[in-house]
Amino acid sequence: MLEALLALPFALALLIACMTKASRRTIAWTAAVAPLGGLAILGLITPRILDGETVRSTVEWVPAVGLDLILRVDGLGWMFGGLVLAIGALIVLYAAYYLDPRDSARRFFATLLMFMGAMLGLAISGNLLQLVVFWELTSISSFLLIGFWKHRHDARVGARMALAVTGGGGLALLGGVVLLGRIVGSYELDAILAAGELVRAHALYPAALVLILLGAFTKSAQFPFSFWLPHAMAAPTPVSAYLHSAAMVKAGVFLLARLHPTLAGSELFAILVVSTGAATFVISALFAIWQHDLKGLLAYSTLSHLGLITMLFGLSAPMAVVAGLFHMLNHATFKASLFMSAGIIDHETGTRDLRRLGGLRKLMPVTSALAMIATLSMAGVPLLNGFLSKEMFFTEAAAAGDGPISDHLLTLVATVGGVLSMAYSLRFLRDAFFGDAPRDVAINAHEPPRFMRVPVEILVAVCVLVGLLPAFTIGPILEAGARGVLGPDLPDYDLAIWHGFNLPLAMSIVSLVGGLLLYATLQRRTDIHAKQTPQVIKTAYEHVIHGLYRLSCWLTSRIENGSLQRMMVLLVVAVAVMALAPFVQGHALGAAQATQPLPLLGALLWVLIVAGALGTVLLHHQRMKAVIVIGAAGLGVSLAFVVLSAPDLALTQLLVEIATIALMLLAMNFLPQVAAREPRARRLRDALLALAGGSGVAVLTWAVLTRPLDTVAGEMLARALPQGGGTNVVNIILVDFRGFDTMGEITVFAIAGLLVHALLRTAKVSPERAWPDAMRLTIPQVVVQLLLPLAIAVAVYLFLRGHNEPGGGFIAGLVLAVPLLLQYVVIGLGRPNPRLAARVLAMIGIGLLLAVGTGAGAIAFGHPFLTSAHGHPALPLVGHVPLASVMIFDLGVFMVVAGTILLALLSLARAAHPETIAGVGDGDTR
Amino acid sequence: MSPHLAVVPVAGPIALGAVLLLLERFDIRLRRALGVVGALAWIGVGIALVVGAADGAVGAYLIGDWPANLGIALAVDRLSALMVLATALLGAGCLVYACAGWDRCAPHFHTFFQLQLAGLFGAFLTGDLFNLFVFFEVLLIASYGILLAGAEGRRIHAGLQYVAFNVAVSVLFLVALGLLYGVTGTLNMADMAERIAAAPPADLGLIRAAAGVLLVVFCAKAALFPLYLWLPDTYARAPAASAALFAIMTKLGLYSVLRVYSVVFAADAVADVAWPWLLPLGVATLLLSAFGAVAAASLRMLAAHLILFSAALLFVAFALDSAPAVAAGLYYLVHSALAGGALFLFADLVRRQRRHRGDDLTASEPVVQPTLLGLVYLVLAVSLIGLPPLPGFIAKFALLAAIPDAQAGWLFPAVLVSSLLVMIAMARAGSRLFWGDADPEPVRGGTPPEPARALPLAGLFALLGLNVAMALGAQPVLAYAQAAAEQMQAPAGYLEGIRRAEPGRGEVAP
Amino acid sequence: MSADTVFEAVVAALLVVGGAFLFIGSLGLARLADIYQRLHGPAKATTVGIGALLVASMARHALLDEGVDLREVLVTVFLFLTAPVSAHMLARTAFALDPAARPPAPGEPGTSRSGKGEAVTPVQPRDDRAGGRA
Amino acid sequence: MIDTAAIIALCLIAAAVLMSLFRLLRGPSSTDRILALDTLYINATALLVVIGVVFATSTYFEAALIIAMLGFVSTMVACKYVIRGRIIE
Amino acid sequence: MEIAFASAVGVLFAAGIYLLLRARSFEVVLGLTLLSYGVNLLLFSMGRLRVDAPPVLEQDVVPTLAHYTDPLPQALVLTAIVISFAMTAVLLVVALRGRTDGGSDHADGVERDAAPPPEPTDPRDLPRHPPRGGATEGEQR
Amino acid sequence: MKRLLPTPFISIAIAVTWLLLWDSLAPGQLILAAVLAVAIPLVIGGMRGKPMRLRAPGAVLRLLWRVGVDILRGSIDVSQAILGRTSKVKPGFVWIRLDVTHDHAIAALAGIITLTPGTLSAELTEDRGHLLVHALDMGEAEALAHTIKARYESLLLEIFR
Ligand code: NA
Ligand code: NA
Repeated sequence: MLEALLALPFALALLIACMTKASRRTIAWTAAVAPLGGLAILGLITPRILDGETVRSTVEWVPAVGLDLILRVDGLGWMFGGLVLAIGALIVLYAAYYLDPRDSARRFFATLLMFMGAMLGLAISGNLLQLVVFWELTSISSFLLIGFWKHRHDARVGARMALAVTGGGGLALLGGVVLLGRIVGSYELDAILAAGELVRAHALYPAALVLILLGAFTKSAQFPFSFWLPHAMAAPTPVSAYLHSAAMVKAGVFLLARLHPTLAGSELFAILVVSTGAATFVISALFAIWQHDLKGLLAYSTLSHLGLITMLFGLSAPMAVVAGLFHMLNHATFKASLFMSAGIIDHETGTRDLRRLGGLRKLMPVTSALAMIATLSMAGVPLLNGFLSKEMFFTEAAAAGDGPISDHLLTLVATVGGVLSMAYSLRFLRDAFFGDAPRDVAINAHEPPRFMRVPVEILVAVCVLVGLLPAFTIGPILEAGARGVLGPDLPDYDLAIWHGFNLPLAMSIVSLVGGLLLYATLQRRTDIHAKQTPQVIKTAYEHVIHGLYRLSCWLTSRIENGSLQRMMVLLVVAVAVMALAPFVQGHALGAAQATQPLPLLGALLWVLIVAGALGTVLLHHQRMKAVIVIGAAGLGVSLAFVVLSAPDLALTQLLVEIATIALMLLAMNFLPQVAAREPRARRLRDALLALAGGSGVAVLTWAVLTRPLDTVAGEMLARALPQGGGTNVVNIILVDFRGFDTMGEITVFAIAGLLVHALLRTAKVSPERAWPDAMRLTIPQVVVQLLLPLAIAVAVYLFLRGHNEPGGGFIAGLVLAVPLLLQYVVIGLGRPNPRLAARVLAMIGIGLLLAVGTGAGAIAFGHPFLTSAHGHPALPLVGHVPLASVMIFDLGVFMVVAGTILLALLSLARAAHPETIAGVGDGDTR
Repeated sequence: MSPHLAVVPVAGPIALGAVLLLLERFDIRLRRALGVVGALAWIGVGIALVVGAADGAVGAYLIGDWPANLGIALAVDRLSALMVLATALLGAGCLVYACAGWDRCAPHFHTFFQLQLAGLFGAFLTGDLFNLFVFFEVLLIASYGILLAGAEGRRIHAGLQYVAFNVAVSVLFLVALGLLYGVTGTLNMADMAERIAAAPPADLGLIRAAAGVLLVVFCAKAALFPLYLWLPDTYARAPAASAALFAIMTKLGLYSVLRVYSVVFAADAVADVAWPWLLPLGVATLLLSAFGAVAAASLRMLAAHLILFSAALLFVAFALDSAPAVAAGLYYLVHSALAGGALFLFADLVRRQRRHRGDDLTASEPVVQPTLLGLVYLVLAVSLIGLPPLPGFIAKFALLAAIPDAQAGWLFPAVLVSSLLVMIAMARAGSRLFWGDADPEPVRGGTPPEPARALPLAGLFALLGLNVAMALGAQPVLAYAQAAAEQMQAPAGYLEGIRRAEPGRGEVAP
Repeated sequence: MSADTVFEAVVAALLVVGGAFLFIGSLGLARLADIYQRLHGPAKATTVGIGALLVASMARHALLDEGVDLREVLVTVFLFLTAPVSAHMLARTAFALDPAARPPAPGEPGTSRSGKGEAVTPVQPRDDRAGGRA
Repeated sequence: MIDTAAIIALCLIAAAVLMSLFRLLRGPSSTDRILALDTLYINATALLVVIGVVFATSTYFEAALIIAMLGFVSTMVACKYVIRGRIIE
Repeated sequence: MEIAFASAVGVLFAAGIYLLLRARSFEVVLGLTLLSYGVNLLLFSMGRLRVDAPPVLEQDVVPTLAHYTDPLPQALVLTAIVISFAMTAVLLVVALRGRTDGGSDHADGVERDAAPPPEPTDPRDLPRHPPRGGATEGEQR
Repeated sequence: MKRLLPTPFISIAIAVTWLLLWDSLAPGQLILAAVLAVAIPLVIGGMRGKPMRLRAPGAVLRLLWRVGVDILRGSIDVSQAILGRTSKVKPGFVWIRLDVTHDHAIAALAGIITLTPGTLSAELTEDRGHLLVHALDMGEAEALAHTIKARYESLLLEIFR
């Protein structure tokens, strides 16, 4: 049943969101089902609640983190939920008439119901985390509701401000709740409410308290977070009436009530809550006097009353809690009706400016009468509900003698606040309903449609009824609510109008008379209409937000300046730090063992490599030279591989070297031939970094080289021939032991070729220099044409030999590709050949498929991927031929390598004439 | 379940990529259909792997039927299976989105896409450090492919930085691998872990230095302060589907940190080599990325910073090095990859519906479908800020709950304040995109933008739906994440799983 | 002196001679005055040098009772095929960088001789500055 | 005897490498540098042959073969670049 | 030998890092090429330095690490060479496209710090000696 | 036959290269050599050059002998030039009018000139009528040109008839 209660608004919100074709009226009626249905369900459990029972229901959601959907209706939840639904029902009715035909009723009601559901969920949450969930949902939906008139700048600003403040508070609340849950060991409300002593004694209590209060204060717009509420008045009036008087802003004080048993009772709590409440109470009341906007005045008044309620919860005495809850209800009724009246006035006159309004009692007598009653209730005039709770407030303020805050001070604050409340109520009354007729507005103002006024009438009737007969009307509800907070501590109290002549009554009288005098004085001595209230905090907020934005931009642009050099420097520095750290921490570099003498060849290659590297650095501005010089370093590296027993590496490095030089020069034709020097300071810095990096690497390398090695490779050597079927162990590792690496490697290679092709196919690139007509190279041509077939034979040889001697698919692919490159260099590409690219692409694709297919073939035979098979079948004439499945794999490698290099080189060669190498898939892509 | 399933996510996409390359001369619809069928198949495989790994067994698949330390072993545990599934899900969404038209503009797109998936899957599955490097390279170069194919102008420059930086990082990767091999004599992670545990004290300095270099490598890929500078521009300029898929690439860096520093460097003597650095740097990244989000001038830039933000939060989670924190992190990882990816797709939709303003967060030009896109944005924003009830909240809460008391004092404020900043940024962005004034002087002429078609929306909604599903089904996912985290915290099981794997072939012939 | 010793001596001599020619070739590269002269060094002495070394190598294999490894003939063949092409291209490169150094061909404008056949264009040794400005 | 001769040959080749290196770094023209690189490749071939003699192995034959066959490709490419800018036409 | 080897690797790294930190894309490519030489040597040397022990099995020689050098790093380096070649190709082409698309060969896409080098009239004729007095090379014709 | 072996000389070269590479005359290798000799020229198709016909095998041998001798002889001269005082060297260019017209013959001549120490073929005119030769020690230009034509070109004319 509770699930249905909670699900109803959300389900209807979803339904309304889908009702694209429905009329406004249908939508409004559908929306009304939510609060009415909810009230009906709530009514069903009312007897149990009034008996003091707590109704529970649990739906598991994320038990792993203690986040379950626990619905728990006790007196407080019942009271608050009922308030939310009852006011909600009236708002729906009111809004049905309020909304302009241009407004999207669908969007409005869907969001409104979502909000309603969130509020309801908040009220009946039995799990604090879940409460946070609904809490934030109210922030989100209120953001959408405040910004409902999205075309209005003030609405957008107001919505963002509300979200920033209340949403931020929600995050703080989350933090507080997590801490609370950590202290208690559970997020379930029952457990937390039962653990008050434990919580208050815990070291994390202050942090948790402050975080939770941040949540409550921001939501209830307590000082200094109050500024968002007046700006939220840009919302449509039903929203203001609902969110900003009855429901959302009450969430904060509701939370104070909800967690009262756990959090209250410490000095810290009292000081924080009372002082915040008191400050809000007085300052907002003072500001309210000078508001010229009807809704603005009501907003500040709301702040003031929320301050009052907050103060009451801060006082912590059981009776103060009762008073707080009572005022919560009363405030909801009179303030909601006032907002609705304000909406009617706005609706009919077209303005909410008190300076232009006046004499409305003549134009719309009924509405005026209703509003005036509500205003008097707000002012705390006897016989109305506002008087009763304010009287209780005065009592508690005056009686708070044993608290940390002096009761005299509180008495004074309460009285001053009362005086100010009276004063702004009077201003509201006089400026709106008395005096001259409205100025500069549409004067055909009259009573609103009948049913638009009904909600106001109901609410005002409640004000009067409760004011006259509190014990009969509100008594049981209040008691149930108070029992929900206080449980067995519920005090005896008397909801009578007359308690005899006592201090609170005196304070009331002082308030009313003082307010009257104050207003009269202000009215006579100053021009209220001319004064603008300072918006210190709002301005401060704007400064903060703007400053935050500026700070963010500044910080981000300073850090993310788009410089590759900075990225690289940071990378180098990071590595240096991380590599150095262990040795700074005291680890030894390790003991060196005896080293080998440097052979003559070693010294020679050292010179070659070092000269090549340094020469490249020195000549890097003149790029052509640098490319040639770097070739020497590459040659040195290749020869080092030769000397150090790595023939396969030497071959590969040599061939790659040749291809790299070709690639660089092909690309350099499109790049500047020279580069400017950079500033000296930067060069010096980089040189130092380079020196540090280089020496670091050298030391680490040396440290590894001079220690013993125990590697898995020994077993590879042992298994290579019997199980791998070949004698070139490097090749067997490549195609068998670590064939998976090779598969990835040719994938990389293939992608590189495809990418080069993709990048150059559609690009319009032009060389840096223009050249005269082509030249013929007769003599080289003859040689190259002779060389190519021979080189192919060599490639086949290297491919076949690879498993036993240096060679293999990769090297063979290079040996095929490089002479082809030479062919193109010397003879040229000839006529454009669109099918060339297609063939090369197919070569790459088939190569990849061959490699993967070999692997998959093993699976077909029930072996793991890439398991090799080899044998020596006898062929006629030829004899025993060593055949291995890895040869197919290697063939794939060969095809990918040759295809890719050709594709890359051809793409580059044809870069200036994309039409000649394009061809594949062009029909699709352009 | 066939044991060969483990290799399918690698071999399958490579084969499919090759087939798609061979099919380029045919109608693009054929390639789209095949690609999507493939993507769905990888999801199926991912699910099967997750189901298979759910019991906590570590499945070692010996490629080439060699012992794990001689050949390359794939290792399927809960974590890697989860990552494969997440990648497959994100990939399918992105691919469907890309099929709406971008794949026409980018040559070889479908091949690149499948190969990128292969790289990601391979990196998640491999149990060999050098093989990890290889798959890093596969996915990187494939990512250059889907980033740069069809690119022009500024995107090329962003790509240049991305490529150059990553090539430099790859060099460092090799340095670290070399040093580790030089000291331990093996490349298999489990084998290396055992050898490191038994390493003489004299070797510890070198091992720690290599581990430090490796950490820089992973952190650069995962975009941790101060190594994240390459990310925002690259991601913000990437084509939508690529950027969306990139959302998982930073996560791969994080995965690698988690995997390598939980398994390989688990021995007491080296256990503290990574985490102490990551916590403060993660927090710094968290705050800076949040500031960056506030400062973002375009939706894609915002999205890029949110990717950073999520990575930072993950660093914090993983650095806490406790099962609940890691579990929260893993849940968040999957969620943020899906949501971040969806945001990039969404930004692209916005861009296409606003002719002049693109996805700039400046003065407004209305989108064609304000309600639809507005709702999508709302869901995305709620999810990414970490507001309830979407997974971002659950993850953030779970993380906060997992922060030990000792660190709560500074981590709580950091997480909460940065979340607030992100919220401000997203509220600002959303209200500017959807609530702005109409352009005072709307530019006329040209064909008006069209509403989004079904295909891209399907891709986007798939990701959104997964996100919502992650909230609804948070319990099983979180429970799985918790189990995965516990598995990571107890690497002995992983080592045992690899050690137990026996090749089918006999012993060395005498 | 046995035949083997003589054979060994020949091999050794070939090795030294080969090395020497390589040295001389590179020395020419380093010493000679202009690019056209420098081209001669490596293009020739190296070819001879490597030829000698390869013969030595083949002989050495024969000495080790591995039979004559004819494969090394291929190295020589390929070198002899490619070295002239390199030199040819390098000469043309030098001309491209310094067109003034190229004597006009018979029949080309600027020639003093009427394409009678053997035309000799005396060329003074060029110093570095003039020889190559790139 | 052969070993001694081989060592002498190695020394001579080493000197050749150094002189080529000198020309490579000194230039002055691009042609000189390309020529120097070409010479370095030839010296490398010689080196491989002599190493084969010293180690009494033919493992390095392929490397020598490749340099002899394809070492001049770099030269050709670089020359073509200097002459024509566009290596492949 | 170990010191010489390590120092050569160090020099390659230092030169590579210096060029990597330059502003222009082509220099970055050169730097990465040198770095890849360095890292290939480093990776290779992790099987330790052995002369005349190539891992090509010979008959009658027991296949153990006592007789052959460690083949595994060699296989790794082969993979690394291939990958770095692929990356170099991609980087070069991206640099080329950056230049033709954006008009700048600066790695950041925009000119920073220094004015773009003026193009010599004939780029083959470059000054032999860097000019003194702080002028950039390109200013010399 | 012509379709199967469009360039017989190249096919022979392939077969010989193959057998040299394997250093073997096993039946299997012979078969493979034959297969490759046929297959490779067919595969490379458009990229193969003009067919080349060698006549007068005796002339080929004589040419090889002459070149070999000249290489050895010239090497010593060049060595002296390099080792001696380089300022004494009197280098120079000479254009040689060609009588051979076949590309292969021209290439062979150019190669021989370059391989023979002391001379270097630097350029071929576009019409392939003249070859520019650079001589390290010029001596008498006319004599040099004459020597080249007489010693090599005449034999080449015989071979590439
Ligand atoms: Na191999
Ligand atoms: Na390289």
